[in-house]
Amino acid sequence: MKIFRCKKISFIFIILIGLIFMIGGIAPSIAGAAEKKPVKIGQMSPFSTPGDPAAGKRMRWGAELAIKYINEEMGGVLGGRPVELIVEDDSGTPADGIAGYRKLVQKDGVVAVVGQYHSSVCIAVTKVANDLGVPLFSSGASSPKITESQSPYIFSIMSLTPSRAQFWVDFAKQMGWKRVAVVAEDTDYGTGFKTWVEKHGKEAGMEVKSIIFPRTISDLTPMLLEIKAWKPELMINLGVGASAYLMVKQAYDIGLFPKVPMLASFAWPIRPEYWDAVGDKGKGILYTSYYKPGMLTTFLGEWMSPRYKKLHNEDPTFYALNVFGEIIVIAQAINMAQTDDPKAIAEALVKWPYLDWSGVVDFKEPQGMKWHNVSPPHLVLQQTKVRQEFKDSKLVWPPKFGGDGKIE
Amino acid sequence: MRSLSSYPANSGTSKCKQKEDEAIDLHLFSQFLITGIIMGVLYCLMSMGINFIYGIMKVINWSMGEFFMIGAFTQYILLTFLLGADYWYVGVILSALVVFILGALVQRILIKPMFVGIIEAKMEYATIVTISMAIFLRNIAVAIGGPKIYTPPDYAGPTQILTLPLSGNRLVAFIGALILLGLFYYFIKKSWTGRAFQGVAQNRSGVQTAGVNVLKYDMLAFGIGTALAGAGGALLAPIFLVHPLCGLVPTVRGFEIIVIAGLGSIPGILVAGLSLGIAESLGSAFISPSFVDIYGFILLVIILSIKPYGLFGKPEREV
Amino acid sequence: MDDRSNLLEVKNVVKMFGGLRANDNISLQVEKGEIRGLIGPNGSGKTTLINLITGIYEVTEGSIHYYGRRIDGLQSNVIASMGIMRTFQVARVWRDMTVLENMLIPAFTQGLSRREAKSRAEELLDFALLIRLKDKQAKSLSGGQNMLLQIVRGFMHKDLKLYVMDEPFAGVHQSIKGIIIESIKMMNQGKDVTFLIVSHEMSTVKALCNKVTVLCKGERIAEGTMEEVANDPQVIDAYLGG
Amino acid sequence: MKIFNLKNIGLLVLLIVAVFLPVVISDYWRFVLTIAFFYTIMAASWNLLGGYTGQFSLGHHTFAMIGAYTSTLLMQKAGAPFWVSIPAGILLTMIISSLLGVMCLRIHGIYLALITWAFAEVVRNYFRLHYAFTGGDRGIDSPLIFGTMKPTPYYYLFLGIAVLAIVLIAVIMRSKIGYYLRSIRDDPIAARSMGVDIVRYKIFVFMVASGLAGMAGVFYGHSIGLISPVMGDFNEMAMIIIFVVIGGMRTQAGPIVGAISVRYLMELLRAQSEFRIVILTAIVILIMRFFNGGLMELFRRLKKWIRRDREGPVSAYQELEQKQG
Repeated sequence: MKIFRCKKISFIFIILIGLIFMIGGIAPSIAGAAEKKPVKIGQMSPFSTPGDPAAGKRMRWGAELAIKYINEEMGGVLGGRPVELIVEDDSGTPADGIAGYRKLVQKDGVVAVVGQYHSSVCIAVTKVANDLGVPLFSSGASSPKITESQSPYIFSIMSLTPSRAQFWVDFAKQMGWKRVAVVAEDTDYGTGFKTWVEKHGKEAGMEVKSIIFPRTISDLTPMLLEIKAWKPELMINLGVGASAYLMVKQAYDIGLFPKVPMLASFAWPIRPEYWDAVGDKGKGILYTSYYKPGMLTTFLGEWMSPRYKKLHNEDPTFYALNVFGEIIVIAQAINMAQTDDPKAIAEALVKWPYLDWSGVVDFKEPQGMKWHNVSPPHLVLQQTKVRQEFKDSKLVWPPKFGGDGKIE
Repeated sequence: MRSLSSYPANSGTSKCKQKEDEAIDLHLFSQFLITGIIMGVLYCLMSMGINFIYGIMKVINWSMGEFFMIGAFTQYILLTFLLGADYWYVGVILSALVVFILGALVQRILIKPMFVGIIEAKMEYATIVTISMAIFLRNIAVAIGGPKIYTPPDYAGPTQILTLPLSGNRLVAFIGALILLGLFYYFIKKSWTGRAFQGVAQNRSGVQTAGVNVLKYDMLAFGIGTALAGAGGALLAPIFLVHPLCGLVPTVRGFEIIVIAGLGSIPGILVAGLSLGIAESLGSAFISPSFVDIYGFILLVIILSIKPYGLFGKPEREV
Repeated sequence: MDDRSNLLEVKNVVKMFGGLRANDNISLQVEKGEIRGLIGPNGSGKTTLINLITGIYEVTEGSIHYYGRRIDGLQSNVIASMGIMRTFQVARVWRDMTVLENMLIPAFTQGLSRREAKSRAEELLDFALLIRLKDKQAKSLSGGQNMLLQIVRGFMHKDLKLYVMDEPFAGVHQSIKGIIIESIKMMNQGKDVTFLIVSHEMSTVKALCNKVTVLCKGERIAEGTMEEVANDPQVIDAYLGG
Repeated sequence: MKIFNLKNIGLLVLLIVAVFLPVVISDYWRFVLTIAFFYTIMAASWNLLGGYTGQFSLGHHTFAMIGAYTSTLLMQKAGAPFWVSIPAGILLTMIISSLLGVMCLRIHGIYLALITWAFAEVVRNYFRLHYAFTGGDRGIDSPLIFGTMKPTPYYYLFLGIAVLAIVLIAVIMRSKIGYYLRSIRDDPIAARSMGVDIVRYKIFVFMVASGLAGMAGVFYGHSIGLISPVMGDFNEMAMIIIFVVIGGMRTQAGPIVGAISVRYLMELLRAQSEFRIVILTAIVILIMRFFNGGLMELFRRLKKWIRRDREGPVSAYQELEQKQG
């Protein structure tokens, strides 16, 4: 539930976990488990419309690297059994998701399913997971309703909507901003954040104005004009994909940005395609991230990032890293459980802490939405130059990681 | 560098503030209006193609948005790998040409059989085939184009129209759309081929008996209609960005416009396009910008309940 | 009220299409039991008048009465149920349905039971020599057979009073034409059905109709027996002068 | 017609197979078939509306969505029990569909397609945007009718209502109304002139088809456990059309064969998920272009070929001549 980020403690911890993890890998081979039957892990993500195929494809790239890592670097699981990835499409449709999960579990015999992205699908599939008892990982669905179900088989390594919203409100409060505008897409992602920013903002004594726009929009000018007339001090950009870039571009064109700082809800401003889309207009954007290059990530993250970049010509997205990390966590849990029985793996997941790309994950079982949820830390960074590399971004917030609370 | 806001606290007499608000509203209003008009003209381009094809062949091309998308992708590829940023206008023409050829081919292979006596239920056939084609092309684009979003380089720098600061791209697209619409209108009204098209649109069998090869004109018309969408895609590429679903909104608006205008009416398209653009921005200004997708539909429902065949449309003579 | 003179009365009917006067102030009376011919050069408004009578178009001015009751403005299915059937210039049969099914529908709409309708349909098809084709789809029939089917389909109405036919003889084979004429005569004499027939074929009209009405450019220019009309200078002018 | 002819016995055998199938297949396939039955109802009812009657509606999926949301929202927000919410959901779809039907009466053909499409988009956008009430894109939990996610009871439920819907459609199509509906599609002007009250039957068929879709939607929601605006996505409509066209438009078995076989194919193609919709739409285009009639037409030709019934159709005209001669 909590990740130790302070350098010293976590460094020791990581070494410790690494040791356990190696022993876990070696132990079964000592025991002489000779079968080399592959262990199957499922990824179910949207790969076709009406889902968001862009997200699914990137997560798949992360998952493929994870399989590669386990088979090549870890030498498989349970003493040399290779890991196999089975990919399923949920097309963003709950019924397809249920069918896909059932297929993965009952036909393919996977030990865990990662890659859930749409909250609607994830909530529906969680109900089946309860029956079938195969761990289900939410890798991109941020609705608190998912973990609030308290299913023993749902796990999420994801910053949930309320905590990220709280983080933004805290950030705005520290910067002295009293008027915050939220422009959000009409997906669960957008509307969820809108609701929670409004709630937390009100508690912090701020004025929040929020506008929802349709996901497929191509002209955000009317919304932005209204925002401009309202004179906000911070604008939170809750678009995903094309609409996020369009918002930056059009806000610049009507003179809203960069006069009013804009905060991106995740780290899309580091992608080359962002700069292709917005050009010079995108300079100075703030964005939310979960780690900063140069900050301590684990050797897993160090292994993955450059390979991903080489293969796909962009920095790994959070979701890709997340799926990568989750599969490796599952592999560790398989080793710790010393079996490929899904129920035992679910128990093992809760019992011990594991290592993922960014640090240590430790699933705890408190009441409420923090159930089986590991939330990464949040940071606010700024792109101060055009086409700035991720590693050169300016860290703005929070101070405990070295943020100076100033924007350019 | 600034770490704290310089925004003034809410103070001053309420009267003064109210006046200020009104001034802002008027300013804002004019901005909304200008945006509406610009978007309206851009949507017109889209529906002109749909309308033209309908006029000649009595076929609604549901896959128009995908031709728009293909136009945008072609423009991106041309500008990035062949032409370079400065020759974007050449790119627009070439993209339109590519889409024209593609459209003509599609017509030759899929739509033509309707008119040589193979297909019985024409409307049904055309609807099913073009809807399938739309989904086919869209998913092919998802599979090939991948999750990335592409953008060609900007066509022009930022400018200002009256009260509205505007991106140069948008102005270029606006002017480009006007030129295209003008050229199209000139072509239809003045050129010999255009007049032949008018003849075909009015009386298909009559023109056929007069010795005009209607099938050839069909192919040309489908090509021209889709090329309008393709040129639209190329013009709007830096504004709408290039991705598999970028044709979705223009198609939806295109259909709304032709339903409002009534099928087969060219001046109707302009009126409906502008009123749709304005309705959207006024709805955004006075009600809520969130429902921007719905205003067009509301306008459509109102007009259809008064005039079931649209503003300028006429029911076809049936007997 | 005198039943005979009032079966169908068209009073000063005007029909406008945009700026075009397709029917201009036409009046017409058809008596019960009559076989009336409606002739005129192309574009003289004959089909328009039929469409007005059967409720497919709405009249712009004037009125149409049937048994003294106003029928303009009624839906064509209501008019049909009052005993007015019609045929179309280009045979409008239901192409994807079989010949028998084509026959059944007008009977069903008038409340005939399935068995009654079927026996009646078979009887009529037998008369029209279409019985062997009864299970074929109508689209496999020839043009003339379709016209014949369209005509006998109208006879399925259980109390048919007025039968309006639009060019029933156009482009049909000689043998089929014979059947059509025979059926018209039979229904007229046996069942007292009144006919209003639009045709170009003067010889057939002459043989069949006791009285003809001539339209030209949307106006009624003459009425009378075929001989009377044929000698009318206006009519000759209309046909020759164009 | 005899009751125990070969065709009816075949149907009975199929039904028995369907009833006992869950014994031999896994939960996964039971669930897949349940969804296939849902789409069977959707496809069969759209075939009644768009195929037989020629009311080319592009808003059929929306009625399933309206039904599902009505019933679920009634339960979630007003605490209504199943026996109230389910009929209410079906009733509301019938009311809305007949209103839409009245609005669409004056128009036909391509305008009907455009307007029903616009209607579908409005409804979907409403459910997405009014998220505080409808749950928006995340969807809303729909109480499970059997209280479990195990697919077996839902399999029988959907088998039952699918059979019900198919029988209802078959009865309609064999009645006098069926004749009227076909005549309306074939030639509405001729139908009116022959006394068919097309207004009445158009509304009737709109109401019945949408009511069936609404019923399927209501039960769909209560068996998936969660409904989201994806139900109203245009993709769903395209899928319905794909099922009908591949199965065979204007045949009674076509939508059933189409829905079940295409769903099966889609499950087989799961590994190529990006391309399965591409493949399906390509098949649809090819069928429309070269082989109008779909699978049922294929079966018919096969049957004909097996029976060696290769005698070409006698020209109808020749036949008449022969008779006269």
